[in-house]
Amino acid sequence: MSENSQAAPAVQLKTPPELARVPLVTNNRSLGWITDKVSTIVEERTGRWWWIAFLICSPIALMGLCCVIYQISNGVGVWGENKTVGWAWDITNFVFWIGIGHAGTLISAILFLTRQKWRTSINRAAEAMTLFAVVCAGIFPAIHVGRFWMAWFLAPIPNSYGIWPNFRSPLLWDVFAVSTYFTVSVLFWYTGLVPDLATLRDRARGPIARFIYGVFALGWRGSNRQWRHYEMAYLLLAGLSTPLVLSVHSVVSFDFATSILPGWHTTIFPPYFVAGAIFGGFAMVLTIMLPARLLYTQIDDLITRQHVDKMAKIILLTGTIVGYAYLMELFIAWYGANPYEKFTFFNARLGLEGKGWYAWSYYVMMFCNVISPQLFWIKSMRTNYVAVFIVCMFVNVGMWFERFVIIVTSLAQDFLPSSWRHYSPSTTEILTFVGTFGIFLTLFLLFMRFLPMIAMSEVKIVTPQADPHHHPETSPEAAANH
Amino acid sequence: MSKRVFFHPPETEHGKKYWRSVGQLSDSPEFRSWLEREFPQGAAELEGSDVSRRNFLQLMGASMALAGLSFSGCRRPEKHLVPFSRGVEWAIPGKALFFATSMPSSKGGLPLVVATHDGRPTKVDGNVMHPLSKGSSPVLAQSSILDLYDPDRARFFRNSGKQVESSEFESALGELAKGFGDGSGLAFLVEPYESPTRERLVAEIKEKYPKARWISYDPIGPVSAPVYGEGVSALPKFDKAKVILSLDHDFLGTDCAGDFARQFAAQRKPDAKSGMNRLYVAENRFTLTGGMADHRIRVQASQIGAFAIAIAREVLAATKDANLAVALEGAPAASGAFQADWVREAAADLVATKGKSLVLVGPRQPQQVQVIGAALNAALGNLGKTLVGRRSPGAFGTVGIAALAAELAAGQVKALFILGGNPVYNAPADLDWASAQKAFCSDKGGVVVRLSHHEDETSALSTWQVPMAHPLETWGDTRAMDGSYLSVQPMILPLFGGWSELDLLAKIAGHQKPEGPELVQDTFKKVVKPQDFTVAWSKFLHDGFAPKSAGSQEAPVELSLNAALLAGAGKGVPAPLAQDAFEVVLVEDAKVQDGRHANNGWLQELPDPVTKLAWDNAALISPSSAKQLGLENGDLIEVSFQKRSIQIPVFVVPGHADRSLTIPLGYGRSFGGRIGGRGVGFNAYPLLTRETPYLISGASVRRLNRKHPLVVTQEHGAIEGRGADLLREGTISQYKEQPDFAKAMGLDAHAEWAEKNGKKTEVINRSLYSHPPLNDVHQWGMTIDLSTCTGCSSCMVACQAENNIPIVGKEQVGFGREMHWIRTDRYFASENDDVLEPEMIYQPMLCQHCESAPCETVCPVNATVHSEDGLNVMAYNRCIGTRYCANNCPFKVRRFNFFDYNQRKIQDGGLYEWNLLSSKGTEETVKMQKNPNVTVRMRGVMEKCTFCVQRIQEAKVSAKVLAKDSNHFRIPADKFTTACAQACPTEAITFGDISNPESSVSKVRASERGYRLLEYLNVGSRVWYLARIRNPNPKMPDAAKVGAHSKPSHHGGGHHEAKSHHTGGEA
Amino acid sequence: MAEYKKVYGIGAEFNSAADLLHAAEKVRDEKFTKWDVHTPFPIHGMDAAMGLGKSWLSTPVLIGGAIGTLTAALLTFVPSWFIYPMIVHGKPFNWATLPAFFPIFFELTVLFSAFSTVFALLIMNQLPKWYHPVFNWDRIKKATDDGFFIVIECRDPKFSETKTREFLEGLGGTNVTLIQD
Amino acid sequence: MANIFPRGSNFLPLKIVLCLLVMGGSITAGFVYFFTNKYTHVGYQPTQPVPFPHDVHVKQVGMDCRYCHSFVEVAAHSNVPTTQVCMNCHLQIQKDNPKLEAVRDSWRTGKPIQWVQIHKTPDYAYFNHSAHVNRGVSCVSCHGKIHEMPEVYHAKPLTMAWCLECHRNPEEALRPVKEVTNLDWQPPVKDGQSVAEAQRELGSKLKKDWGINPPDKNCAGCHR
Repeated sequence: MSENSQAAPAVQLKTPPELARVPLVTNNRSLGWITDKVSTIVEERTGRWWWIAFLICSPIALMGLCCVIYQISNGVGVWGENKTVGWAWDITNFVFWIGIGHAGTLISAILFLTRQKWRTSINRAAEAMTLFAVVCAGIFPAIHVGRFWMAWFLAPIPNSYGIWPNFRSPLLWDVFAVSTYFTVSVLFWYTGLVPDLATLRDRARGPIARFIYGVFALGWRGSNRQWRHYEMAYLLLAGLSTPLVLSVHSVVSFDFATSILPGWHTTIFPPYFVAGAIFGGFAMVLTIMLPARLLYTQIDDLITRQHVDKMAKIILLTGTIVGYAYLMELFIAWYGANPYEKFTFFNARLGLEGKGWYAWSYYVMMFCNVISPQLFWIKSMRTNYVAVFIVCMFVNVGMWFERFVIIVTSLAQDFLPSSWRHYSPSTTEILTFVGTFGIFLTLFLLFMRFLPMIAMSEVKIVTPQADPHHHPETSPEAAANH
Repeated sequence: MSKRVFFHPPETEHGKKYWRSVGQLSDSPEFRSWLEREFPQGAAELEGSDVSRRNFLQLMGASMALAGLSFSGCRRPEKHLVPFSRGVEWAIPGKALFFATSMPSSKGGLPLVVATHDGRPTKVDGNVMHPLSKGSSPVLAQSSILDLYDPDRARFFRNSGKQVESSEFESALGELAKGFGDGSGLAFLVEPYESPTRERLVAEIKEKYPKARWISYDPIGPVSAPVYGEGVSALPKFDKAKVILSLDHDFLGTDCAGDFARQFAAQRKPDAKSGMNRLYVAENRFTLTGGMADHRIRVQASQIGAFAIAIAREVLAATKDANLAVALEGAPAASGAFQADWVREAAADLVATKGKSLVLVGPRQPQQVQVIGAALNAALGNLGKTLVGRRSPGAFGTVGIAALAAELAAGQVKALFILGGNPVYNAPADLDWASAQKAFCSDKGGVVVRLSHHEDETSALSTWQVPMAHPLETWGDTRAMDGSYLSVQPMILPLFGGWSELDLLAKIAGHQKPEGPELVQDTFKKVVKPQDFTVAWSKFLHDGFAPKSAGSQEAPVELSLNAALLAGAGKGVPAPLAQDAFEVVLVEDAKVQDGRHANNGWLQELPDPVTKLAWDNAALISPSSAKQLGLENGDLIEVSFQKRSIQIPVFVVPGHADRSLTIPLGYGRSFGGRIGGRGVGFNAYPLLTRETPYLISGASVRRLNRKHPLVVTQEHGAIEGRGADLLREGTISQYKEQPDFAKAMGLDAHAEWAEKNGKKTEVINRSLYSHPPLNDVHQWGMTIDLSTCTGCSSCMVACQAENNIPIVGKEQVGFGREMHWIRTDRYFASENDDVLEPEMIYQPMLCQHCESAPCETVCPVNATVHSEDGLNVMAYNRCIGTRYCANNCPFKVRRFNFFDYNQRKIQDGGLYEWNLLSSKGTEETVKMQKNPNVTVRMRGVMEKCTFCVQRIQEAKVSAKVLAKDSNHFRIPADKFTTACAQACPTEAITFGDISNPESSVSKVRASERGYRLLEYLNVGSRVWYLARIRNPNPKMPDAAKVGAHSKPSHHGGGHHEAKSHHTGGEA
Repeated sequence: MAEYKKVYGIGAEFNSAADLLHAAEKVRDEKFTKWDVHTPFPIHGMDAAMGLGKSWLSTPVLIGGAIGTLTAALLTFVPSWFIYPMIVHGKPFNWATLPAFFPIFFELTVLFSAFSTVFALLIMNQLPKWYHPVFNWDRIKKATDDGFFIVIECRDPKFSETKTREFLEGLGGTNVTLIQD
Repeated sequence: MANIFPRGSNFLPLKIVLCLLVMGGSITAGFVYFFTNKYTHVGYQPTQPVPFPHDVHVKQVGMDCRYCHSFVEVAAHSNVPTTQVCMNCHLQIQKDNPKLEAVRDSWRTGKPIQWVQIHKTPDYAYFNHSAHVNRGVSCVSCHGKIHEMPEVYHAKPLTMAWCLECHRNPEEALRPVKEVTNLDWQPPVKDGQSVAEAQRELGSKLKKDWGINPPDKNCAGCHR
């Protein structure tokens, strides 16, 4: 927030138009306008499309839950796994969703610390998306265990066995990492929500709305003595979330990196997974936001081409990092001269000598994650919503396949050829995964309906009016009009 | 403190029915005398509601979920301790008792020792004392225990279908007997196996009814009359033979009872004083014997004769033997169909070792081939040396089954007794026995009395159905392959009140149905003629066999060629196949034999040793023939010959002869059995006729455009160039030259080796940190000798029986979820992926009990950790089933209970009904087999080989009990061993305390051949494999093949490169 | 409004962040202590303008984090090193193998700090406080929209109903209102 | 009046927090106390078909445990005596004591007496009596002062944690083997020594001499 002081003088020096900052909120909107536009999304009657979407998504979510119940009551056997491929779609989906769950916190924390002001209009939705993604992710490790009802053994609580969990198991690290990540994200998200809830409270017409928003607004009254601590708290939470968001996917990657399985046993995993997570996360954010933006035309001026452009750049960057990781794996496999490693990467994954059972999945991954984002070198592509949307779709698919490749191909063909075993998913397995999308979208629809999709108070800060030294005639667009 | 009112629970008939005390089991004089005795020691204890004793092992399920939170008290179920009212002698609750007995079989009885827990036989093993088998127990012996508890066994006496009391049958039998007269209307269809008592009874009956017909039929028995004269059988002496040529004779597999394996294996140990023997094999399909061969050649079964002739010609040239000349007269000219140098050198080798060589011809080969084989042995001077004769009075078939069929039709027979067997299912197809028997019963008004284990195809068409008692339920006797006299004693009273064959014969002979061992005792008196009967008899029961000399038909008889047969034998051998015609070979199945074991779940789930097929049979075909016909695994074909045809899926097997189909018999049964009774496999008997009992030359094969799902437990057979790491092999000369050649192969070539007097001992393991001490006095370890492992898979079944391993059914095996703790990996290995003539190599794979086990660190709940005595232990009740450990196991030996395999039934066609809605619980009888010392695992937990930790604990405890207040609690060397090691017919597996220099395992481990799998991972496994040593003949064309797959490859490098190209053997 | 009601303070509205900032400076210079400004978003420089220092929220967070690390250390070491040592993967329990526990150290540290941040924030801002006198002033609603307000409490020693009112009007405040309690 | 919530609402948070603390605390405490074997098992004393008084048989008659529990030294189970064992004496003694009707009945009919099981380990825990009694662990260690019980009840929790206490420091329980069935045995106490100290001293000596090393890390010691 401190940057305006520098920005303003720069403007006063009559910046040539081409260097002028494109405003984050276009058309010089007033504060009231922002409040109005964002709040009305919640206040107005729900559009028909919302009901249609909801009636499509919620049954899917329900089906997902039914699959889970079915699986728990009958046994893991209803999935397609076998003695060799002990993990397949379950953990693939887990890592996939966790990855998606990274964008939100990244946007709200890291971009906050790096003073990327454009984040303000997307962070609320992105964070919400994070939470819902983590909820979906959490389902899989929970139900993939053979004896769900015994999962409490994971908790380090005193018991009549006098026996404790194994704190060296990456799986236990996961338990800690994921639960921490979820909790902290919730806190961060809610803290950010409080001022906006207050806004809704004060605008609310109906008594019920007023009551509910009132309760959750905690009696926020925007007094500066509150803002003072509030800003500090927000800063600290951002500071805590930043290493956290990096750690979570690193820990998840330890599940594989600490094992001895060729294709898992790879030191590059932590950075590679984090990059991949950001990559996939941003793709998902865009996949969600672009349609939302179409549906709520009033927020056009808040989520602008510039936002999309910036996110596309990040996708391009992270996508390239991931591509580098892929190639580096291959190089190390070759350079390491370990026949088992070599086989995994060159035969099983690249499918040399026609020995890769799942080679096709590797190429799907390569195309989606490495080739398709290269489109974003072109500016027109970055700002073309349709193109961006399509690429993001590819990335979503690609990132799922990345995890599939890592988990299934490595397991299916490992050390002893005698234990090699094909794997194919069962219907239940597939439906469970589809179900999680239902859960994810349902939650997001509810969020759009009942909570401010855009962090109003934060957006207001980045408007010119927010600057106490602001003078109408030197407002950015004035400068641009010269 | 809750006072609870006590109610007697209603006594469940169910449980009572099965419960037999050890005392009762042999309703013996001792038992009765005990009743009078005043203060008998002891009691047996029933715990829990009396159906499910504690030892009947309620599944862990509920009690575990509760105990998790120590909840159980809140709703603690009222359990009862139910002691006997009168103590039972020498029964100690929870302690196993061991009894010697044996199992009659057409190939010779198997001497066994059976463990019983509180009167329930639970485990069968070989009888260590027996001179021939020396404690080895083949698959069928191991699996027999499950037959005993088969819930589908015949339970009722039936008169033309409707259930009657046994008494009714007895009276009816009496009535029937009146009409026998001189027995002209009387016929007995029996199975060929040796039993002095049966022979005695038969003799009596023959006296009583001289005209009675006696037919013995065995669809998979020898097809020709014995070539050394009636009642004389030839017994190979592998301990004497240096060079062995097997012509389609699977003496390590289906063609022998299994006793010879050990004798043979003793000669395969490279360190044996006498040196290694050498095995040549000519066969159309891979058999276990072929797998062990030093030189193997693919020959169509129908061409074995021609091949024998080719060999014979060479031998004749060398020996100028007269008989051989006679035999070869008029034999078809050499076709050159067989690799000339192969034949020449093999023959030369045989001649070179005259008197110490041995030629074996498959018992199913036609007579002419047998004769040539005999002539060869004679010419090589092996008769009486490596081949000794013995008289086997077993065979008393006066009339063939064909003649019997005719007589049934002609109405000359009034009453037919079918004792065992299953003619309706497996009689030659051209007899159409089914309709013959039906007509006989209905139109001819004849009576068929059937004694059988199952109410099967034949029972359905019989007048009287009598449930047959299992050998473990009856008194009896039999002879082993070598003729030694074996005892058969009951472990438990007949579960379903069945009769033994002896019981029935006794009734017919006019005796009372024996209550106890009387009958056998009489025989014993006659046969053994003991001075002191009581002593001799109890010794007989205790040892399980009579001392040599006495009455056992072991006195060797002179083997002499039968001149009559000799002449023109060469002419009679099967002609070469017409171009692009197929031969079909009907072989005994390695698991279900002629189909009698079809309902045995362990056998159905046990993968076929060679094909690794489970729950099915298939027409085996060579890769090239398959390509020629455009066939893939599972494609259905129609095999037809002379208007008879069957449909069956094909399965491509490397090393199979071209234009040859091998079809195992015994599948496609159609009786009520839940496991294999319906819809498992395909029935090949329709092709088995009088003329073609084994070989069908010129069958036509048509491809149907349908598939049948075949399930295998091993999808991938190629070694993928990892032979140098996983399967190390070398020739004997290479071994002699550089004994530690196997140490630094593959990746281990790069490792740093500790050396002791110039020999590599073990890899120096550099570790960042000090490992926690494994500080128990005992340290457990295992060695597996790849040179002697034949891949018979006996260990798998032994493990299954010992460790309560469930079967999961065909569907689940298809998913790749079979539960075997130990598996025999079968590789088809060759330098280049040559699938036509590869080596077949076996590698038993079980938990390696790594000292730093990758599975342990990843378990989030400490369910699998390490014990101080070096075991990788698995606490089922702690496991939550993340499967992470299995993923991180480089050997993939961990098994996961994807469903409640112990809680729900296997249904038709081996489908496991996992669904919640399906009925819960297993058969009471099946529970009775369970080993009370091993937890029955529930759904969702991981399990794996424990090195039979229950045996370890038992040994430890008994050592401590003896130690009392001293510190001498160390277990003596080789006090016990694991189930797999105990069962192994070739002693390939050795288990014991590696910290004890006395133990045999430490001695074996000292061998330079020892290596550990994936040493480079530094997991420090506790299982050492001994490199496979072969003894090829350097002059043979294919000599270079041995060890080719494990030649130190590109990454091998190192000094051993040059040395390892040796292919020489010792001669 | 009912006259007998207790007075809470006097509020004035300003029409831009800039005006509010300048007004606040004046109020500060007048040595008022019991007063506050209400804005839809934190205004840069307002803390200085009100004469408030840097927030001391970070202190409890530091403590919380430290406790988190300690808890993690105890949680991991005490069971797996002392209470129930096991032989797992042939790994010893000594400082050399410490890194295996770092992930849990880290996670718990973050978790505890995050919680202490949020709870400290609530306590220091005395939230939740659903009832507050300023809400009695209807215009204050705009404070969460686009209004800028100054409220001077009557608890302030320098407070006098008339003078303060004039003072605020002097600063350019509109809708100067007496807020009842 | 624009306030949505009454003044009192400001005290709610405090009240809620306090409430939660109290409830949470009591629930945990309750759980810890009521849902452990200490509460649920200890003191379990069902009514037996025959009210067998251990105190009479041991204290008055002076019988040894092993007269009835004859296999305790050789088998994993400690067997419950057969009716016959009871009748050995009760053919003469207390011939027509009505309490013994069930025994005589069982003797006549051959139907077993169904005692209610009190001490029970879960199916997956394999406890072996012989391993303990032969190595100086007394009956009293697990069954309590059973020789003074007019009717048997569950004296010790028998939880895994409880087993481990002793498996980790066996010296607390070891005694000379011949004293195992002497439930009143006390370690020889030197002056100035408490019984516990004496026990520890003797125990550690025996532990050393006999090489006692009970499975404390080895799950397979009890779970197979």
